[in-house]
Amino acid sequence: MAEQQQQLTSEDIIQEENLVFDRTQLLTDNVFHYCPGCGHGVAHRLIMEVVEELEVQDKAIGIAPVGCSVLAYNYMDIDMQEAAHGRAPALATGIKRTMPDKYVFTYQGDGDLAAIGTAETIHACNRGENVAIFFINNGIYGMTGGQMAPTTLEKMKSSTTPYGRNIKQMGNPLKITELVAELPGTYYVTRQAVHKPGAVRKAKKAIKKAFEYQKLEKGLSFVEIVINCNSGWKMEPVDANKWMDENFLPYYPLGDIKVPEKK
Amino acid sequence: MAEQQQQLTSEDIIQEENLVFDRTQLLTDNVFHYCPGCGHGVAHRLIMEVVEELEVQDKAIGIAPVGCSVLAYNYMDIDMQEAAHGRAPALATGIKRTMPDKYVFTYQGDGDLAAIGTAETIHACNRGENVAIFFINNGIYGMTGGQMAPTTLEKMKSSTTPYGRNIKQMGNPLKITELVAELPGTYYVTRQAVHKPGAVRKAKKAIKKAFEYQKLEKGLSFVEIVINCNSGWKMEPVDANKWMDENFLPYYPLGDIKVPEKK
Amino acid sequence: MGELKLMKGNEAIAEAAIRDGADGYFGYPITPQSEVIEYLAAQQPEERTGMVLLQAESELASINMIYGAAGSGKKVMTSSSSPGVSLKQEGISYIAGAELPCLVLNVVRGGPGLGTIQPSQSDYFQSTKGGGHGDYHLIVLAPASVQEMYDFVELGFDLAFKYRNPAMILSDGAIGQMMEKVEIGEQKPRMTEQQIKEKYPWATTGKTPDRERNIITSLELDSAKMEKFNEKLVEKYRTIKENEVRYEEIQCEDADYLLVAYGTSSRICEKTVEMARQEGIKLGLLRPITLFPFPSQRLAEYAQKVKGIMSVEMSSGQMVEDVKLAVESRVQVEHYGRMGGIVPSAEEVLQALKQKFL
Amino acid sequence: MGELKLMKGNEAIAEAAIRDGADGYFGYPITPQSEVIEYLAAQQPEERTGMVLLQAESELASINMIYGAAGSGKKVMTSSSSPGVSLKQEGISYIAGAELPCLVLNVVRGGPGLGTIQPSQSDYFQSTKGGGHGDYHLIVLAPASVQEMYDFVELGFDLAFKYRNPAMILSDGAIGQMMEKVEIGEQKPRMTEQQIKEKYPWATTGKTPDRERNIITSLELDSAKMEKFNEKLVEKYRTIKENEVRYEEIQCEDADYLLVAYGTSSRICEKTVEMARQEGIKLGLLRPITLFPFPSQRLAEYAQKVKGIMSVEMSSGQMVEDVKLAVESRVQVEHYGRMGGIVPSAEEVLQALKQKFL
Amino acid sequence: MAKLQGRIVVDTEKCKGCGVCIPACPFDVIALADNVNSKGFHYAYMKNPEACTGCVNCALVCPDAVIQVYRKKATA
Amino acid sequence: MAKLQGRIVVDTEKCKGCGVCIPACPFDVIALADNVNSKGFHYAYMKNPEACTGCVNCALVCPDAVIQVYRKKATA
Amino acid sequence: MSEEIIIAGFGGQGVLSMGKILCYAGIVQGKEVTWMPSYGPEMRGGTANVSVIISDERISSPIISEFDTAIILNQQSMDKFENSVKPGGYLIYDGNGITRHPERTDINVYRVDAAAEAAQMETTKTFNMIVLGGLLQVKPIVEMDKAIEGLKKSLPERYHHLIPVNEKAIHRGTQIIQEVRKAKVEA
Amino acid sequence: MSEEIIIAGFGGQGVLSMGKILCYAGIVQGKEVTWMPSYGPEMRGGTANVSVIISDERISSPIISEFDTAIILNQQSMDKFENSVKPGGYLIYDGNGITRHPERTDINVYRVDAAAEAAQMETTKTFNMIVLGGLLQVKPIVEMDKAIEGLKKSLPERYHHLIPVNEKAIHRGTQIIQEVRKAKVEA
Ligand SMILES: Cc1ncc(C[n+]2csc(CCOP(=O)(O)OP(=O)(O)O)c2C)c(N)n1
Ligand SMILES: Cc1ncc(C[n+]2csc(CCOP(=O)(O)OP(=O)(O)O)c2C)c(N)n1
Ligand code: SF4
Ligand code: SF4
Ligand code: SF4
Ligand code: SF4
Ligand code: SF4
Ligand code: SF4
Ligand SMILES: [Mg+2]
Ligand SMILES: [Mg+2]
Repeated sequence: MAEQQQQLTSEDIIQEENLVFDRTQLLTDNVFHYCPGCGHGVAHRLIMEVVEELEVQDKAIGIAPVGCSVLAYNYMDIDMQEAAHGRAPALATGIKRTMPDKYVFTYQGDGDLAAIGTAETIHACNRGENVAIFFINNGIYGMTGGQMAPTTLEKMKSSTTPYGRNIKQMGNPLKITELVAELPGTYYVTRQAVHKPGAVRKAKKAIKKAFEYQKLEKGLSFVEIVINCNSGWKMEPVDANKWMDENFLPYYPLGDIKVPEKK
Repeated sequence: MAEQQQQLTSEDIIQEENLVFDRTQLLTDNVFHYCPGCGHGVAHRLIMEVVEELEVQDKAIGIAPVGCSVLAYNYMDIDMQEAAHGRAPALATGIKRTMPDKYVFTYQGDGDLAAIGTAETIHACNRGENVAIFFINNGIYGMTGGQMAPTTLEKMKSSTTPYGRNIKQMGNPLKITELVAELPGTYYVTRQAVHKPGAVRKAKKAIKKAFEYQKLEKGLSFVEIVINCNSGWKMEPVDANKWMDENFLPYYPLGDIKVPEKK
Repeated sequence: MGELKLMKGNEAIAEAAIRDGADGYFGYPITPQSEVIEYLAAQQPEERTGMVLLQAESELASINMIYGAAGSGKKVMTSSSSPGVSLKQEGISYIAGAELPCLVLNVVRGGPGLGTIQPSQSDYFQSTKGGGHGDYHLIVLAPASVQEMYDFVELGFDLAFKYRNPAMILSDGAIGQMMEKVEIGEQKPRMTEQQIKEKYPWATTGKTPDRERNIITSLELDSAKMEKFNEKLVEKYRTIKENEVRYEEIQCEDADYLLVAYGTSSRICEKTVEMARQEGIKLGLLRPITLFPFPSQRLAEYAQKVKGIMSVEMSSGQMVEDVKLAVESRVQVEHYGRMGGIVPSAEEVLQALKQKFL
Repeated sequence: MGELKLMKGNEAIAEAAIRDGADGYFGYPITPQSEVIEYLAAQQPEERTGMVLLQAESELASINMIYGAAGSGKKVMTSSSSPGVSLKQEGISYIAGAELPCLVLNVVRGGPGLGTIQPSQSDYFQSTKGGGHGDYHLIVLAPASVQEMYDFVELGFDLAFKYRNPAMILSDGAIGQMMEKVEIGEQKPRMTEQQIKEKYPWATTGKTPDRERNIITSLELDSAKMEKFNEKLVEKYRTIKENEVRYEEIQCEDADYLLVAYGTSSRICEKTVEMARQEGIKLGLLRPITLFPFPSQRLAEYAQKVKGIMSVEMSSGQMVEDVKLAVESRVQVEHYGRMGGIVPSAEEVLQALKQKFL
Repeated sequence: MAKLQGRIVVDTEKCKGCGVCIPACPFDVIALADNVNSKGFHYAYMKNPEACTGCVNCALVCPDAVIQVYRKKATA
Repeated sequence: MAKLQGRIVVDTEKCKGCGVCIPACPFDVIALADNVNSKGFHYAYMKNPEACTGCVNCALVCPDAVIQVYRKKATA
Repeated sequence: MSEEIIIAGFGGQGVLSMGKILCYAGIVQGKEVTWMPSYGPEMRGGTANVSVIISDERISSPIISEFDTAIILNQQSMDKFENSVKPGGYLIYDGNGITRHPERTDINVYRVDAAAEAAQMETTKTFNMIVLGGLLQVKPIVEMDKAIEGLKKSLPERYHHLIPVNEKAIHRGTQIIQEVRKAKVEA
Repeated sequence: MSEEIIIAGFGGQGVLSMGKILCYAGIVQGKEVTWMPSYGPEMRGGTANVSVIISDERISSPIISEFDTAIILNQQSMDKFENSVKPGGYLIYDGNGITRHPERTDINVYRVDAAAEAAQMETTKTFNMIVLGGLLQVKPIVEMDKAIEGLKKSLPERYHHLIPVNEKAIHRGTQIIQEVRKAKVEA
């Protein structure tokens, strides 16, 4: 049997010097407007943690999309701009080209990036704009009430596919991330998730790389982050994460898709 | 030595029954407005020959782009519509969806299809619209005076890259054809040319396949046809075709990119 | 009498499209009008009538999808809300230039930019003067009830086909989201290809030996010909102005003062009229049903009789310009507006009227 | 006096942008204005001043690129012609809603749709009333010479930054393509980041400890706040109307009749005035230089004095509405227009004037 | 041998009771309270605090970033 | 043995003198005329008609589709 | 006769469907109706409200700021709408989660603890029907059988098996008010 | 003084640059100038024309339909512009490719076979300069040395080595006219 451990009291433990995890200072105090359990919050936090760790708050400029994360600027304590639906990569291009020493990133949903914004996405990637794109894939249009997104799975229900996505009629779930990986302008392309501790750790590393490569002027880093939209999927958050593991991630497998050949 | 052949006179030969090649009836009598030596004319002719051979004039609906071939409807003796710049695949979708028994095709330049029309191209392909896209790649914006296109080669000069396309600034030549081949909605993807007799024969076969697959409701066929824009390239037509062989086609190699797994 | 249903304005539009025998709907979600496509998706119009439904990749794509289908003589529509309608402007201009019939619904929200998703009437100029480039006009219908949302689908299509001109239903978030009682009409059959060929000989249905090829285009490089075409359009708009003006008059006969308001604002103003009458103020309401053509002549007639006219709009003052142009300074014209998604109350409209005229 | 050069209007715009110290140009080719980007490409502004040049994938992308850069306080511009400008409407509305300064050039061609590439003035409504959604206005400058194409770049940027509002240069194919003598100004330095931070504290240049984060947005979900913002815009436009009206008067002092025309039309009308005067007709020309704000007040003054006003436009009659709104029926207002890419001749304008008034 | 002991502090007013932290905890430390906060959410709490090792897993997945984690080495 | 002999007929008024047909001909049959047509183009003609086999190569590449090809079997 | 009602609470409490049932019932009785919801971006939680007008005549403005009756289901809504009830009007609220009870004396206030009641009945989803029953007892805006018909019309066919339990809840709501009234009289 | 000129021919004949040189020369002489081209989609072949005004005063309309002088280099342009020359004005044309020669008698017509001349000089690219020389001899709109300066200004630096051969062509143009005039006088 294990020997008896000293049992510390809460008071012993909850002391400033023992604090091992705290909300990053770069998140504002505003409460996220997201639904309970929504992955946007984690994605926000990780980006801000990276900005904090790299000490680039004064050089970071974020572009919020039109989508649930439209108000991202209420939470990220950095300079931000709100793009028109789908055009975040164009804004990022305009900013980065005129201020090459900034760290510029977009934060975009799957409707924003892979439907209306397809041209801007493809061409920013193809030009190899030296920015980071954080692509938040929840397989649905969260903000507008759960309509089909380009990434919605076959047979998956949404408010515009109430009987399930019919491939013949609605087309195929679009793996835009694999697509942009084909373009010479992308330097680093990866798919991550944030629904489990291990996934969160990896996602953060990926985000960090995206910033570091930007510093090295390597071109475009494209980091997909799969999250649940429990509201749009009409599930409880924990169930949604489970459904994601079982159904979504098999189609959109996690991991690096394009990594720099040599560093 | 070869035995002496009977030498026929022109009068002997030029007889209706000996006619082995004639301008297809499905080209109107209008003289192409294209520059001398421009490949658009051949591409037009081949499509009309196929429509004639398949006897589908009364079911064919073509979409002209905005580009040098904007007036394609002056030459092709079928019902046609003129799209807004880049939107031909959207028009094709609207037509084909509401009239599934027609043969619908778009005819689009590289600026039209791969720059402003990127989103419409990708999504029509991804949905697997049961139409044909004829993609006329001449590496430049012909109509507007020879500006850089997405497909312009590195170092290639154009009126917006007078010192040659600089990849760092202007991005990479975009292989949109390889890209759409990655999408599950495309059934047949190929790259052809029309500057040499052999190439013309192959291109015509590809065009024919595109129509046949449409009949079989196989989804989207994407036929790239590389042509010269001697005017935009600032070369004489014959030189332009040679330059194409030596410089353009190595980057955009001819041949099938995606073929039906089984027929 | 047809079946009575409780419906949202957006749903009424969708149901009306199916029942009117529309051939297709192509759209992209945006608040406050996503119920149009959602209702259609739930209804499976493919099965009900064979009507095609497609969620496009964008507003640009959807307006161009209806451009294509309309060119083939199909009865097709799209819908969106303000930012999405801005994206459609090029396409709308093309459709007007190609003289094609189609229906575009704008469930207006407050702008500019992303603005607010709450109701507004700040897209009046865009809709009536041509937000796209070039000299063209849409036929613009302004429903003020869910019933009219339903009815104007048929009316809009009819006018669009009659004049080969795109028609717009200019609604707003309040009418789109609100539910009212709607009398539903009979299911009309969709037109067969044969019927289309006969009725719309210009349509690209496939060239047959009995006719020349049909070409749908807005391009004309020869300026003399282009001007001729522009003149033809001007003439068409003149005819429309002559024949298609529609409006409703509420207690106008003996009015000393006139409110002019459309859509949601007109509903508010109806109440204002009631309130004013109770106070003994002879107030009337002229509600333009068509914003283009605008009921200028009727207003000019009233300008001779009334003591003041107030345009009430959920905007900083757009329709008021058309009111002024109509009355030609024969009577004082004022504007009262709210913005940002705020709907004025009947009380404040009355207040404003008193302040400006009494 | 600065250097004299023979330049196309489009080239003058480009050279002026470099010399005014612009930070970037983002555009997409379209006739008749592709010389803007071509001239820039030949000049390699990156090397001359560090100004960024990018051929975007579309007009949509380019307007949003300048949206981004403008949000960071950069002096940026785009240019296009009618169909391309229609595609920019959503972006323009966003920029107006985010209150960002930038410059958009429209070298107008005839519409609707693909229309013609020849000069036209049929985008007046789109430019001055808001082709995009929502209540907003651009500051609209109408150059009538290549020199003004050059000069209005600086003026446009200055006004844009002064009011944090997008400015538009509304030109046309004739002025874009024509060459005239241009006096070129000195090269102004581009602003340093430090200068931008000081002068434009709202710009997203990276949050430093000494200030709150900067947010560029046009979104406001709270209607009360959104309305406040709309009112702020209305107030801004009022200030602009008060302070920034610009026009030129040619032989107006003693005029019995007045032509009102801008841009290319005004050049024609200048000649018409000469011709009329030779015939003893006291004709004058009021040339609005700013179309928004429109010189309404000056026109109202003339309305007291002259016997007739004719608006001459290469359109079916758009500016004439603003003329009418300005003169409030105090004098007869007529319109004379050509369309489809046709520029009226001075002779026919005189003819029209006689027909309508004499 | 040293063992790590932990505690989490949940900002109960901001917790949305989504429950995502619960399966993330390897030691079944967390549960949702029967009580609700002013927003009506059943917030998370340590039903089993002694089991906590301060591994931060819960904090990593918390969508609202409302978990603080403390950790201390306990000597045997 | 049968040999194929050919002739081409160029619509000289519509020929644009681009010359693309020339290298396409395996038998060097075609050249551009010194004369121009009414559009000012030096149109194509058979400088060497006997060499033509009627292989249609020239017609295949002609951008303006202005070449007709005739072919006949010549018996030895 | 025209009745102007506001129903307000959290999203998910069935606020909107309560309004729909009233409207459908009104239609069945041959009345004019309008149903005007608040709307916003899609997020779980947050508040929702709908104003319903049921009238014998054509309804002019569907957007109103004063109401004959308010049904209030959370504190935010109480703060927002208590003062919008016309003098002499009715305010019905669920006490669950209410921290500041209504204070007006110029209106008729009824408390229906429907949430608690529904929990007890083990059919939390019928919470809103209990409230509706309460409303109809307080103020018979529509007849009870028309309300049931309205319920049927507003439910898609596939949910029709739920009608009995919802009916029961409506009746429970009327009972509660009867009890409350009795208590009031007795007090 | 104001001179209104149309120069018209095929694209590629140097029509536009001829106009530019005139304008630059005008500027050097302190005059006002406008240069208004026809424009269309980019295609080889087709016609091109430019109207040039050189004036001592501010130029009102740059778009004119009657000209003091027309320089005409192909048949299409002849058909289009012959009648646009003001009575008493000048028409200078190259005979190459002209099937219908000008018929007006109320204007001064000069034929300069510049194309043939340029071919002879083996500098076909200077064709337009010969025409320009002819124009300046017929009508000294700008001074000859100013025209040479204009030529320099309108050429990018990298083409400045071509100036002498162009100068030569201009002078050849003036000679031709002198010869023509002489011939006329002698005839
Ligand atoms: C031009 C335009 N079209 C449509 C919309 C409506 N709209 C807002 S967000 C959105 C999609 C959001 O989905 P996604 O990008 O996946 O983000 P999520 O909400 O899922 O995070 C849409 C269609 C808009 N605001 N603007
Ligand atoms: C919205 C819009 N933008 C730009 C243009 C101008 N434009 C016409 S054709 C064209 C590009 C043509 O290039 P491509 O598609 O490659 O066709 P090509 O002429 O080379 O055959 C452009 C930019 C336009 N007509 N409309
Ligand atoms: S709707 Fe979906 S994406 Fe949006 S906040 Fe809710 S769960 Fe997240
Ligand atoms: S410009 Fe180029 S693409 Fe256009 S017709 Fe000429 S050669 Fe062909
Ligand atoms: S994950 Fe965070 S918000 Fe969700 S229940 Fe746990 S502590 Fe609360
Ligand atoms: S820190 Fe680790 S052990 Fe402690 S509650 Fe969180 S997940 Fe559980
Ligand atoms: S290819 Fe055709 S157009 Fe060209 S030269 Fe030969 S025949 Fe003439
Ligand atoms: S048919 Fe063959 S052989 Fe004859 S000219 Fe043509 S290419 Fe030459
Ligand atoms: Mg999404
Ligand atoms: Mg091209």
